Amino acid sequence: MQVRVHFYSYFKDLAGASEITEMIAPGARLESLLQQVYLRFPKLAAMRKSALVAVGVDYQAGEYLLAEGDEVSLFPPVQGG
Amino acid sequence: MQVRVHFYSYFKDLAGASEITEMIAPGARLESLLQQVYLRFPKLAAMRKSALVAVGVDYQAGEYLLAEGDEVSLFPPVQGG
Amino acid sequence: MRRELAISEQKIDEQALSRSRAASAGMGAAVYFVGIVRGTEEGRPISGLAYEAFEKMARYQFELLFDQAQTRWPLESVRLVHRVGFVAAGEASLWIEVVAPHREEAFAACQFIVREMKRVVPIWKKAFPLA
Amino acid sequence: MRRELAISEQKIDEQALSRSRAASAGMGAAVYFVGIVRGTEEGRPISGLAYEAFEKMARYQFELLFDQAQTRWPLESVRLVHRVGFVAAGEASLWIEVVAPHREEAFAACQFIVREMKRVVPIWKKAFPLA
Repeated sequence: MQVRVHFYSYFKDLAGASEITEMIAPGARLESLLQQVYLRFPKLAAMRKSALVAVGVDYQAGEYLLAEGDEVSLFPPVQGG
Repeated sequence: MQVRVHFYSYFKDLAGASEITEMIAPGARLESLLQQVYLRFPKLAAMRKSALVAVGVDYQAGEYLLAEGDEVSLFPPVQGG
Repeated sequence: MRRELAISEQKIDEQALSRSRAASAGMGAAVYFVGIVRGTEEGRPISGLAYEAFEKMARYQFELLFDQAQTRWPLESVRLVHRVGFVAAGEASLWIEVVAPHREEAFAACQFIVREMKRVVPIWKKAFPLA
Repeated sequence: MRRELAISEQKIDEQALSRSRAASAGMGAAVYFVGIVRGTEEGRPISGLAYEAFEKMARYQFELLFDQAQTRWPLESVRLVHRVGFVAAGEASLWIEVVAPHREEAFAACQFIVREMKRVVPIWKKAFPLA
């Protein structure tokens, strides 16, 4: 199945894109998707320890089960204020 | 020697005056003056535990040595804000 | 609890905002936090910061923080404005107002919101070095 | 540290005050506390409070608090207005602004000043019950 992955802040520059589409196996977990993304974008992989990950508008951990149509977002630590 | 004693807030009502003059012995301590004042104004005496005492613009304790011209102030707990 | 949330490119009009404060008869305290863009970033002079938000998620995360604040303290209202886009040094990037019966809860809730915001609300900044 | 202190019978003009805020390039935070007269005192509706100050001592004690705040935190400015005389319910009786490099010290100093004020600054209030 397909999921869209959005990048924010300097993660956009590291990926060279603001969003991409990834093909994943049905019932895949978020962590599998992230491994796929990090393989494709080594500069992002270097940031994986501090990366924040959301599905829709909620933060999610690696065990989250992805569903068709999920919008995943990957971004660096937030800096509002 | 003479010192003036000022009352604020409801201490004015309890004393029936906003200021008085007391005669005290030269070199008297603040606590002697207060005893004198409390004897003269029993309604104030009932408030002595919570009363705040200043000489000029500084808070002072009972052992403070009074000098000619000192302005003493006696008032209830403050309530600004 | 009354809530107002704006994520906006407009300058923050603190005067208009404070003029529109509503406080019912039991309210004794209003606490404000204004975040101002400093003229330096990591020791170097800057002209300002450009803020980027993942707006849909930012709104949702702000609302979650307001929910938590409302659960923890008896608040009458929380209003918050965060600017996005370029904000010049010296200008306000963030404005928060908390109205409550007493000062302790107003201060606590205001500090909670700004602290948690910096942990969970997806907004980022980019410094513009002075040419 | 810039200081401004007013003890005044005039209504507090929060808009004019905030408009006159000065913050140099290193300042990132302004915290405001506004104390509002509640519509009740000990459970009974009131029309307002009359504040009385021993003004000379109040000014001196406020300055002592500003000295202490300045020693404890790196503050750029503290401005404070306290009303005296009759203040109607719903109106501001106290306005404090603290400007500092970071929010932590601005919040801490503002809370310190209002808390200590309620301990040492000779100002008293008297409730006017609603007729």
